[in-house]
Amino acid sequence: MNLTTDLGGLRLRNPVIAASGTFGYGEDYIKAGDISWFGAVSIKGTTIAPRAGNPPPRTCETPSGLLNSIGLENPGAKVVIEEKLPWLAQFDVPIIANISAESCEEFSELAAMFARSPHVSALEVNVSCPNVKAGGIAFGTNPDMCYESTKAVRQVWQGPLIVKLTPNVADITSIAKAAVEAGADALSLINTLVGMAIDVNTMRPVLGNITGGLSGPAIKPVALRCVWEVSRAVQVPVIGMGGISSAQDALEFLMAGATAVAVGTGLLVDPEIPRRVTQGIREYCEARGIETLQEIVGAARR
Amino acid sequence: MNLTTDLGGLRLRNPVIAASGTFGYGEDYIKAGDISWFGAVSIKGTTIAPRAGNPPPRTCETPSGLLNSIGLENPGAKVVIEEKLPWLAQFDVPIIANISAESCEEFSELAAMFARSPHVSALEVNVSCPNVKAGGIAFGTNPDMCYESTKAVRQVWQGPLIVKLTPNVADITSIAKAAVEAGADALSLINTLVGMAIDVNTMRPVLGNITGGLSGPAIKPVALRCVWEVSRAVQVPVIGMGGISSAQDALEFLMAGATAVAVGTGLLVDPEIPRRVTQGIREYCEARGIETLQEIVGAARR
Amino acid sequence: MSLQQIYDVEARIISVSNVRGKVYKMAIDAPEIAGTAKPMQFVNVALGDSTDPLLRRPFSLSGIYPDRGIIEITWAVVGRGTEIMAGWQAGQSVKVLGPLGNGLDIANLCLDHGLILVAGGTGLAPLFPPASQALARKAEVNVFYGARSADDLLDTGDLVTGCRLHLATEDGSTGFEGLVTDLLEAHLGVQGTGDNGKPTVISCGPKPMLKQVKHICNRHGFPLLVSLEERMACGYGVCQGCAVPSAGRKSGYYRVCTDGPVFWADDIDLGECTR
Amino acid sequence: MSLQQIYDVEARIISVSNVRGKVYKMAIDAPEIAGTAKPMQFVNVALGDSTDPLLRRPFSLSGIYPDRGIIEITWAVVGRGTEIMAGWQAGQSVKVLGPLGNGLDIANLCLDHGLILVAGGTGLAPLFPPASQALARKAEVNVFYGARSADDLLDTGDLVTGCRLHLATEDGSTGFEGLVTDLLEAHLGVQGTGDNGKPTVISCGPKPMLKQVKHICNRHGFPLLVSLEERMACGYGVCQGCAVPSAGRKSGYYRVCTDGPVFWADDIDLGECTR
Ligand SMILES: Cc1cc2nc3c(=O)[nH]c(=O)nc-3n(C[C@H](O)[C@H](O)[C@H](O)COP(=O)(O)OP(=O)(O)OC[C@H]3O[C@@H](n4cnc5c(N)ncnc54)[C@H](O)[C@@H]3O)c2cc1C
Ligand SMILES: Cc1cc2nc3c(=O)[nH]c(=O)nc-3n(C[C@H](O)[C@H](O)[C@H](O)COP(=O)(O)OP(=O)(O)OC[C@H]3O[C@@H](n4cnc5c(N)ncnc54)[C@H](O)[C@@H]3O)c2cc1C
Ligand SMILES: Cc1cc2nc3c(=O)[nH]c(=O)nc-3n(C[C@H](O)[C@H](O)[C@H](O)COP(=O)(O)O)c2cc1C
Ligand SMILES: Cc1cc2nc3c(=O)[nH]c(=O)nc-3n(C[C@H](O)[C@H](O)[C@H](O)COP(=O)(O)O)c2cc1C
Ligand code: FES
Ligand code: FES
Repeated sequence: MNLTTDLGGLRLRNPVIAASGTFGYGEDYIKAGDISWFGAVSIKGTTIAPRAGNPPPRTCETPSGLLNSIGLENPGAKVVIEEKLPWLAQFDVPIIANISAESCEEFSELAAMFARSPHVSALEVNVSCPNVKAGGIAFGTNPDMCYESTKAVRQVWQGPLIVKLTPNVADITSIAKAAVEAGADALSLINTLVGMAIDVNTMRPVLGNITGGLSGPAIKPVALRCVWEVSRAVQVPVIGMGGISSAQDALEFLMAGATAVAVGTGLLVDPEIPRRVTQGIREYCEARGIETLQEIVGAARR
Repeated sequence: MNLTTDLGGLRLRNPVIAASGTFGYGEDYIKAGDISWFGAVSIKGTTIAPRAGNPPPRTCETPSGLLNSIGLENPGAKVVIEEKLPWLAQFDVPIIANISAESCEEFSELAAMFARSPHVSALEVNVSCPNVKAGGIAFGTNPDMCYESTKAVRQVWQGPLIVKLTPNVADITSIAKAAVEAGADALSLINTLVGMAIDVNTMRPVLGNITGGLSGPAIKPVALRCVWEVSRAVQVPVIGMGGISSAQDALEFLMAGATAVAVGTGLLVDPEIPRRVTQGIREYCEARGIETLQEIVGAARR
Repeated sequence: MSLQQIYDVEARIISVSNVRGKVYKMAIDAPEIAGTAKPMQFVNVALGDSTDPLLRRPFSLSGIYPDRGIIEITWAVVGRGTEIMAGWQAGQSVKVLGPLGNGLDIANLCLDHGLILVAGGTGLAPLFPPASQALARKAEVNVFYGARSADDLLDTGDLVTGCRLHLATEDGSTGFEGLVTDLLEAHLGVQGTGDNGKPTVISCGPKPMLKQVKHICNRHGFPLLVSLEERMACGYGVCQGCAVPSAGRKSGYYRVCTDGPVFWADDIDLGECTR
Repeated sequence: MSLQQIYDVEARIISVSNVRGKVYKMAIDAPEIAGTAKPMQFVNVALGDSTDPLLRRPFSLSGIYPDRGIIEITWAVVGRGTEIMAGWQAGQSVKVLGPLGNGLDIANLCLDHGLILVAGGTGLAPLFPPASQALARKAEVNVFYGARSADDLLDTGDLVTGCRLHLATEDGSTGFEGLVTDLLEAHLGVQGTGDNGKPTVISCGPKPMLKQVKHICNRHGFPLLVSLEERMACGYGVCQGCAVPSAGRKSGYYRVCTDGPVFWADDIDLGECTR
């Protein structure tokens, strides 16, 4: 059975990707899990300057979900490009560089920096981070801003360009179309939903940053709906994510129209998930005589 | 301890409300639960003409959540006003009439019909139903449309006017402000998030209507965040709902800024919830020497 | 105020046993429910404190013992909820909401020409109580019961003695080899039916079986009651989730949980039903 | 490819026992972890198949037995996860990820002037292994251990014989009546400390206690290691959720799960820590 898939020029051995922010730059993952089960890995959201991130507490468990307010803690693009990527490249898994910025100029500068690295297989433009004040999600809730930021990256980056969208909008297809018009080769969806929790004993918000991003199985229905809507509205491939922790979850996303899937929160609970998901997809297909992944992609829409 | 609360002129004995669509018109609830534990009840979303609703399956369980695509099945305003409300009124619990329409004219006509009933304590304008094609959620995702529909109701209804908002927007405060400007006395939030599920065996969407509304504990973090944002942005009271099934859940909403709370999906799982929530709030307050509900409302913001 | 007819009880489990294969049976100490339940009503069983799984699960009463205050349910493990239940043990407590649904008023049925029960798989469970009530009224009770194989059959020993049991399995491991509806047709072909003397038929099981039973009954002019299953959220009438398309006079949908689960076959549109 | 140092094992539970009150202890058959774990490392324990609760729960290794391939954890029931674990039984299997965290390299510590361990509540659990390793190196080990009351104490019988145990309870039900830090100060006051001969101190427990211990150690010039707890999502370094503010040379945050849980007290800012 052929599990390869294509994301706007980026060919993957199998459709399971490590979601940005739940894999770091691989150094710690590699000690607990087997990186070769990934079709590609998306690194932690990286900015030009190093960021210390938000004050703790940064996570809070919710019913079937996780709130996080990491706040894009990262060592800055220079360190990532000079130290992290060359090390990560040794494992021969395509690297997707997830980038975040506060302006179009910054996006373009950041993309240009990564364009000079020989280790980046694709860029993932994060216009959907709910945990930073300036920039972040603002780019992803307005079609024009999404267009401009995508365009800024497109002009300096020739390789596969992925734009990562937020579900915190009334009509995700309009944002998706803007990204595609500006030159996106693929779309990642979804990033987290904005949420919060309150500690009734202290009467204070649980997270140091007050609000955070909701991920995990709780958001799967919303994510599936976004993939369903967007994959009908645009011609480019979609990477589906949000609550995937089993082959069955992944199959739902593929059938909804995703060309590949990413596992985020699932990796935090269980570093073995990519193997289980990949093997499970294979078993499902083989039991039904399905020979290529493409036969499943969008199957629920036919 | 004083549990009374005030929703823009509507005084409640206690802050726990039956959410619209999970209580019907009371006939069936009354057989399983004790209606007197509610501070008020919101009836099933009602339209001018009877509606048969969407094709089955209409529900699907998700991780800590429920997808529904009922599609506003209801017998129409005439039957509700002539048969359902007079019966329900005997229990002496304030009745909130939840209304849904496809145009401002319809909203105004519907409001006028309910205005003639002596049994309606408040109107709840549903500009957030994800399960009907025309109208529904469209009114709730655009500030201007929200303003117009609220205004249409305001012009024919003098009593307490509640507008029920959807979380499926980028900025819920802008919609909230529009509703208040148009004369809303209170806001209900949140209605369901749009979601879907796929059956990997049949390779088809589970719901007959393909997409549905996600409710239950899974959405609680999103709902809390909406209450937090909106209650800071407007001066009118907010009814918080989304995943409440315990006193602790309810307290989180009150502390986030809600003046009352509603229980939806929780009622489906457990008709006894209003008693448990009300008693639990009382115990919490008494253990801490809190004498009025108002001391808790918005406590996490101070 | 409440007009309580449905009880939300925290009840003690008296016993849980594995009937065979994936089929389990549980007796619960619930006097309020046992004292008021009618045949073919059901209960909604809470799975625990976790919100995943979230909803209660509906199960027909396979036994109602008002004198002892006990109800019994019988189920097959098909997913997470039924799997969790299979791990329960005597002595534990369980939250049960019931009795739910319209149930069957056996006194209102014409049993002069006998009662035919047609069941598939776990569909036999709700038919134990009506079988025993019909026999108590001295009616002739014929039970046609089919399953994939002998391993999937419920404990037919729970059928009150006096019923005539006709077994079918698809793989022929017990009884007639083939579908229970084929066995029913064969039986009716031999017996003949004439113009008068039409037995009442009650059927419960998978949708394709129900359709075929309806087809057979229509041909013979037998009045047919079917017990339906549909995905349920509340089970007690407030959510309108369990819609089943109507046929005949009413347009729109019925709710399986309150209008049913027992319907005259002519009142509902089995064709459009899901599952 | 993988550079496996952390094992995700499906392990058999050897025993679960209720130490006292809300405190439980569990032995797990996990040779990979037992064979490689260092003192003061921890494991992340999966709670089951449900997604509510979703995350694993971190627990320090209160016992490491490489020869028998066994690890042990000790916990207090404080919420849903620890409650679920209290219901587990010998023979069940459990998913455990570990060993996690930096742990303690006892060989690198100066033990010439003895080791002082200061623990509060369940904070004693991770100190059993270093206590026994230090004693094996012939160091003098003084253990100051406090809890609210006798009911909240761990099984101090698990402390290897040879340690000098100083007990304090807030209600005076056992040992010194008062805070363990008061007992420590009293002890140091009597003993005197002089200019040289500074024992190494390791402390684990609630944040206010740690702050007080840091204060005392600063005054006496004792080197202090603290073991921290912070809300964790992954426990193995990928999510950056377990941030603790740094002090001294590094700016920003450390990750408790990989940079810690053991830190030199001077490297972190206990003041700003939550909890
Ligand atoms: C009125 C009524 C009476 C019932 N009586 C019995 C009985 O006596 N014995 C028995 O074994 N089963 C009975 N069922 C079916 C039983 O409720 C389901 O098998 C059970 O809810 C499945 O739960 P699960 O968590 O194991 O499966 P899930 O993991 O939720 O689902 C597994 C499979 O079961 C299907 N399913 C889920 N819920 C329902 C439902 N409410 N109705 C039909 N199919 C469903 C799903 O589509 C899926 O294919 C009855 C159902 C109804 C509506
Ligand atoms: C490195 C490390 C080692 C630990 N070792 C032990 C140990 O040996 N024995 C022991 O009893 N406990 C230990 N803990 C704490 C233990 O992990 C928590 O008590 C447990 O996760 C609570 O789970 P719960 O589901 O019962 O509680 P929840 O319902 O999740 O929460 C109950 C309370 O515990 C707090 N809490 C939840 N998670 C954590 C956490 N990760 N750290 C601190 N507080 C938390 C919450 O804020 C809440 O107040 C350790 C924690 C860490 C980070
Ligand atoms: C702890 C954490 C950190 C994250 N950091 C990033 C990030 O830096 N950049 C990004 O684009 N998405 C980030 N995300 C979002 C995930 O990549 C993913 O889109 C989202 O969590 C939904 O998938 P999941 O439910 O599988 O986690 C983060 C998610 C989590 C849980
Ligand atoms: C089965 C079902 C039907 C609903 N019908 C309506 C409706 O008719 N009108 C409305 O305003 N909201 C309706 N809702 C939304 C609820 O009132 C509530 O806003 C939402 O479910 C979130 O609360 P919960 O998580 O407590 O269910 C419905 C929800 C459910 C689950
Ligand atoms: S299941 Fe809720 S109305 Fe039938
Ligand atoms: S808990 Fe994830 S990095 Fe520490």
